Amino acid sequence: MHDNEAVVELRGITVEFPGVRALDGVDLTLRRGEVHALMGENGAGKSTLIKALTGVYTPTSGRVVVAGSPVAFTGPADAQASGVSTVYQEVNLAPNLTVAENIMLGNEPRRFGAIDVRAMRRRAAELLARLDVHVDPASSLGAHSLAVQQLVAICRALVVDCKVLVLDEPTSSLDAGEVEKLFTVMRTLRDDGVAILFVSHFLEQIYAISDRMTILRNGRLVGEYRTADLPRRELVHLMIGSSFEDLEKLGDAPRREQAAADGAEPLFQAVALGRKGSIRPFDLDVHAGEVVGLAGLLGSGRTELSRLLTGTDRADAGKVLLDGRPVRLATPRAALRRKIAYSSEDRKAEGLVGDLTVRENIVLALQADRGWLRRLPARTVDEIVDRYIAALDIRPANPAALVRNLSGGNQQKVLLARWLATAPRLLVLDEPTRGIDVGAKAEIQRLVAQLAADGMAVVFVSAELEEVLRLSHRVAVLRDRVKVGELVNSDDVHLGDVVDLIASGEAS
Amino acid sequence: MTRVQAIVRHRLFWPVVALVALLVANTIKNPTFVTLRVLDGHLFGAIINLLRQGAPLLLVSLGMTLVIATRGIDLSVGAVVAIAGAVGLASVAGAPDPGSLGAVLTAFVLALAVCVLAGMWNGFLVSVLGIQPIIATLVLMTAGRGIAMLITDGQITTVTSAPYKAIGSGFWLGLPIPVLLAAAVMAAVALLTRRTALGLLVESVGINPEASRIAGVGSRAIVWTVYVVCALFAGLAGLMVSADTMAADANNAGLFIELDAILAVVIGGTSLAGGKFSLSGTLVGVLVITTLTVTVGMMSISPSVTPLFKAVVVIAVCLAQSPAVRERLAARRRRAASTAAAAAEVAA
Amino acid sequence: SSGAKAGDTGDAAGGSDGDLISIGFAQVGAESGWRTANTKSIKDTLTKENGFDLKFSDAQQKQENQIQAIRSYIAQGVDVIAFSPVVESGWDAVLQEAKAANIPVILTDRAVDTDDDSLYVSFIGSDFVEEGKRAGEWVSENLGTEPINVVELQGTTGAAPTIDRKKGFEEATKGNSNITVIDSQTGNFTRAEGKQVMESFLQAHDDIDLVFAHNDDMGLGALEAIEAAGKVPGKDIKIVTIDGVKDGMTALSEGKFNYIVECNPLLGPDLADIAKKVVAGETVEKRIVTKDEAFDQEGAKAALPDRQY
Amino acid sequence: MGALAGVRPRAVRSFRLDRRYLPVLGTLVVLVLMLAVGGGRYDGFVSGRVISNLFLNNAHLVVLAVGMTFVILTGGIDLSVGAVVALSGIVAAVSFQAGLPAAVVIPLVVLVGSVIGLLVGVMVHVFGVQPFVASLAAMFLARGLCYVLAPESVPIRDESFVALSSWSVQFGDGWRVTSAVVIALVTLAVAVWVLQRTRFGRTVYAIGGGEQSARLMGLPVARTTVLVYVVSGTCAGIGGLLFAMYSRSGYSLTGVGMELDAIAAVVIGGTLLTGGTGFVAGSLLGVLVLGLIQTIITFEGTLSSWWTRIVIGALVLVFVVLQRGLMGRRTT
Ligand SMILES: Nc1ncnc2c1ncn2[C@@H]1O[C@H](COP(=O)(O)OP(=O)(O)OP(=O)(O)O)[C@@H](O)[C@H]1O
Ligand SMILES: Nc1ncnc2c1ncn2[C@@H]1O[C@H](COP(=O)(O)OP(=O)(O)OP(=O)(O)O)[C@@H](O)[C@H]1O
Ligand SMILES: [Mg+2]
Ligand SMILES: [Mg+2]
Repeated sequence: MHDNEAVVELRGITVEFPGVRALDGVDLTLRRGEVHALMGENGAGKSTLIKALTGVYTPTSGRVVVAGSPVAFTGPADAQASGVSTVYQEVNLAPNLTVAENIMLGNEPRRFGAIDVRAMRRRAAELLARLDVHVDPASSLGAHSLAVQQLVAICRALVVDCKVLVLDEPTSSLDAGEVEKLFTVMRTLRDDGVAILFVSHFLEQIYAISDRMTILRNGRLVGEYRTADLPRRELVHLMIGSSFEDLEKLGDAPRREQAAADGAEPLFQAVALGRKGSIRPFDLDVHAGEVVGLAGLLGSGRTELSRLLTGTDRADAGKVLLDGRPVRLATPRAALRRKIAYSSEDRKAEGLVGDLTVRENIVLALQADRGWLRRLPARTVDEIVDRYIAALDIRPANPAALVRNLSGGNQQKVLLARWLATAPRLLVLDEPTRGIDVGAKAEIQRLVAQLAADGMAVVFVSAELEEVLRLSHRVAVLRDRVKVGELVNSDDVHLGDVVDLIASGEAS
Repeated sequence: MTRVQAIVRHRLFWPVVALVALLVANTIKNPTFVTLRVLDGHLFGAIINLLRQGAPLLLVSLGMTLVIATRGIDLSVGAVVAIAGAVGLASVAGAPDPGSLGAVLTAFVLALAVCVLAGMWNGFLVSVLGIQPIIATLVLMTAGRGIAMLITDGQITTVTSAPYKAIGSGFWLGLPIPVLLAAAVMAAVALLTRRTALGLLVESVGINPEASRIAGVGSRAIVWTVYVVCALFAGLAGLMVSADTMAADANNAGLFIELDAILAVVIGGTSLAGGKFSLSGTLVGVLVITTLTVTVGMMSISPSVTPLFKAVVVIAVCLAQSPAVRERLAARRRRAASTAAAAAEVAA
Repeated sequence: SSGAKAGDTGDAAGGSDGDLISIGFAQVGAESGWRTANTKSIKDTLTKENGFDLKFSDAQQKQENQIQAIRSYIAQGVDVIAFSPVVESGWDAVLQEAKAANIPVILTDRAVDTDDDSLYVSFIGSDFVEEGKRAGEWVSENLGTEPINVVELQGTTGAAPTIDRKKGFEEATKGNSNITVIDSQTGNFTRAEGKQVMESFLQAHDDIDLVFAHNDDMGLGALEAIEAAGKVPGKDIKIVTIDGVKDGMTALSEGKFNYIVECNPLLGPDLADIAKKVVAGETVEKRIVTKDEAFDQEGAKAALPDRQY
Repeated sequence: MGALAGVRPRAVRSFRLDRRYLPVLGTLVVLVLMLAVGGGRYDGFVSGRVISNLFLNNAHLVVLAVGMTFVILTGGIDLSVGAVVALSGIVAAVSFQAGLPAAVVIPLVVLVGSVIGLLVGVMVHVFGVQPFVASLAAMFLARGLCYVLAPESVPIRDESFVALSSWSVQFGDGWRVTSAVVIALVTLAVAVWVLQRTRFGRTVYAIGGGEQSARLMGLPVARTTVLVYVVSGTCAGIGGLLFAMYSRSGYSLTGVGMELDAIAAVVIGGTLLTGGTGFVAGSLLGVLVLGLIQTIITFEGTLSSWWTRIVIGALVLVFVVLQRGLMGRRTT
């Protein structure tokens, strides 16, 4: 642990948006050769601080010092030119271009003024290999899952030799293997003297990688600490302001024994359901009051499976039975009418309607289901919205705020509120805890358990296997877009068993 | 923020300023501009005239607002205006007694029905076949005038029919019927979009179609409906236009009205990228454009300069309205303040 | 010309028609009732029975479409090309191509502006300056005995009829100091715009005595505007126009117009005549002015029953 | 955790890549189909002369469509091009009338387009005016200037200009290439190169993929957006020059609605109006489709004015529907 010289100093940064003071006099010091974690709850101001550093937002007051001299970056391009590379929260790439282009755009190798496509692909492939991502650099980015896109965004930041690397929740859609690889790269960079600013809601990751951390709460600085000196419970306490014991109680959500008796009819049955080029036909039963987890590697087809269950993609094989009767789920609308809801993993593109308010986003599905003629009375809307804002602790608790302006985690909560408001019988949650802070994550887990206890059927997808195991009664395992097996969860099923199943493809 | 600042910051502040400036200019040029007189119990005057001239444009723009809110665009409204006039007048001309109310009502219903068909056609191409709106409606924009000419056999159909003429230049309760009709339609649309959930669903489809689909919004039905409504309003406008001169001019009726309508919608603050829409903004936009046209005539400005004049007003309004300009100014102020503070700190 | 290959297209009915004269006609568009009548006259005259194989195209008021059509006629090897140019200038290149292909060109209705008049064999059409002049003369003689204020509704800016009719009217009235043109704006040859412009004229001036409109349609629009303003057209405000389409003649006979100078759209027979002569190798006159009449209210009543358009 | 390592390579990726070219291929297939049908129906339809004419008559439109492609790829639109064609034509005619030499007039004419493009670009980017409105304003501006300069059509008689415009190479049976066609094809080639092989070009695509993302990627969004309109304006200037060569005159009513033709050509060529996907080559095909439709109409030779319009509309429809069918349904 070396107390090197400061590369970036932020002093007294205040950022205001119309009606919101997102940051209030925050300081941050980033030193050469350290990994510095930026901690805080959803909406604490982490992303805003990063954007203030890189010139996306202009601070109302405060100053930014990079390498000893005060700067006011005009934007990411400017920041990058001064050696500050950033991966922003939410993937910000061009889905219409190839993977290689997304990595190299702006830094392409050129010959006689023209981009040297071959060299560009080669260089991109090298960077991808560094993170052990095996995708064709010539394929178009939009065809890849969010995880791959996230990795590509990281590659992009590594293209130039940077003095400062800023990573805003790069791991939220990665699984453990990817995270490990990212950490290896980060350590190498750190040892080369790069200063890394890192945001994550996974405490284990923070303790595994960071040397020092800065904690924010409600847009204010709580303090700067050495990671080694700060026990977890202390950290959580500083972040949230409440004690760790309260949290642990939440986190230890009751895991019920097998809910549905074996003889009971499943609420929902997928029989040989499949779609060419997407996922091979599979069977899946979900009982009322049951949480079925989906486990698998990135790209194993969990999302594809979820989409077929909910009519989001149209199946070209097999059938779906609801209460034992065959139903056709041709569109999400048809599914919703039968009280089947799907919360997509890509909340920016497929979840939220950014320019609508929190209120409108929450009631959207409910209203769509009622039809346009039967408008929800304003009072009902207020009731619903207030209830969910309180229940999920959405911040700011302002129903009239544009969802676009909410922090990532709070956006996720709004999305969740939308589906809960429709009171579904089957709720398919694809990565519902992505980008959510510890407190809220525990809250959501507790909520899922509670919903199941109240009789809802839940399909739960998460890149975090522990979470899946903790919550589900049964776990379906996927590999290479094939459902390879199913595990009935109990206290003596361990993480290793699932990993083995994923690796071997044989049920234990 | 003071009250004055709040008003200045309002989205419609600059369009309204432009409107008022135009009205004032007209009044200075010819003081009778603002006078209203009552003749045979009907209100007359330049302002009334202006409203009457703006009525068809308002109708078309209202439909266009909804279409644009879903991220679409309808280039065919001009052609639909022509078709409505052609069908309406041809039907009245073919009736045994063109002057009878029955014949006229039949003609109106027939014309509007044809327009609904036209709207269904556009909606089908856009929402079912998934053709880009600009091209989908370009088809009817091109073919529509041909269809109108086919109906009128290439002639300018003329008829005398008092009840028909009323929709263009009649009066009711002292006010021109087109103005009343347009106001009624505007009120209906406002009610329909803001008192039902239609507005919310339309906006949601316009902002993020895929997210809306997954949220169970019947995007297809909504997009389709919106095109039908747009064509229906254009049809109504077409009846007014044809009744105004009692002639169905397939070539020139509603020529370039789509551009004016889009302009009105945009001046009113609705983004062509879809999403949030503002009906009152559209109204202001329509008034600005109509007043502009009238002003050019009033000022006896040589026809040569008309487009220049239009360009200047449009640019002026858009620049003044531009959020970028204000933000830039605000940012400059902020930056100046922060560097001053920094300097003070260094000095200290 | 080589009659043998004369474009027997797939749809040409009935076997060999080598003895028919194939003629390509590139029309401006169908922008007015006048034009429709003009098209009808041409289509009705240049029929198979009369010995023609007509290829007709509508340029929709676009010069490029018209040039394309003429090029296509050259490619198809027609015997004669005829067209009404959308604009005056810009025809040299394509007419040279026609000349190089030995295809004679006949202009109808409107002239082209070129230094080389060997590019076309004949021009059939009205004399627009003369039309304006006749209107002006009538006004000067019948109404110009006391001071009158005139407003002018111009046609499309820059179009030949607009320029010429304005010029003719000015020439004929400039000697009469009683006549003042107080305003002049374009109404684009359409009824709706004619009405709109007239409304603003009425708003801006309260002393208008006469409207001179470059065509009937604008005159009819002005008529509506005058009536809507509570005045009597033909009496309070007099209306003089050019064209003589049926609606105009009707208004004239009803006393709502005061004078119409005809612009004859029935160019078909003249065109057929010239085309036959050209193909037969006879020399034809370079300029053929169509016979235009002029009508006052009495004349209109007499002529109206047998108007074809 | 070792067992979990590795993102698996995805299956069937190469197929997806091809999909980007599908719309262009679709356009090509339908174009060939139409040629075949036309050839079967009319004598001398598929001949060197007719195909040469197709290029000759539409050279200006090709250049306009090329410029428009840049704009549409960023998700914008440029309605001013038709008016700019008229304006630069008039500027050419008026300056020749004033006795300026071709060597001065030609660059001047193109510059007129660039300046108007710059104006639109600045309005769009710096002032955040929507492209539709900014370019509409520029359209009014250009039209207004046209009337101010010369309301009537002005012939061009400058000898070197006439020589340039009538330069052509004949070969084979009726095949012909004129200077205008050469200029158009060179513009096209340069555009292809710029879009596919330069940073500017790729940034254009990236902006179309998402402006906010492009900005966060650190790309020069501001400069590129402005430049794109300058490119379109310049192309309109060149288009105006070509049209002046084509008609050897300048006229204020030229090119009314030509912007719609250009937009239609671009869209028919497979470019999405939302930006980000499309190719210049597709726009060339789009122009040829429109030209072919016009050719079919003249060859048909018996259509009345109204049927002409209806048939054009119907053919455009048939075209896009066929193309859509070939591309298959996309899940939006
Ligand atoms: N453009 C904006 N306009 C208005 N408010 C904004 C805007 N951007 C952010 N905010 C507000 O600023 C606060 C801080 O948001 P920020 O995105 O920095 O949080 P975060 O710490 O990154 O949270 P998360 O962990 O959920 O990503 C939030 O209350 C958010 O609603
Ligand atoms: N070949 C493909 N065709 C179409 N879409 C694809 C393809 N491959 C991936 N996708 C998209 O990528 C997304 C993620 O799919 P993936 O197979 O990674 O699911 P997953 O197992 O849930 O993985 P992740 O954890 O990344 O979500 C899906 O939404 C899907 O639309
Ligand atoms: Mg964040
Ligand atoms: Mg997934």
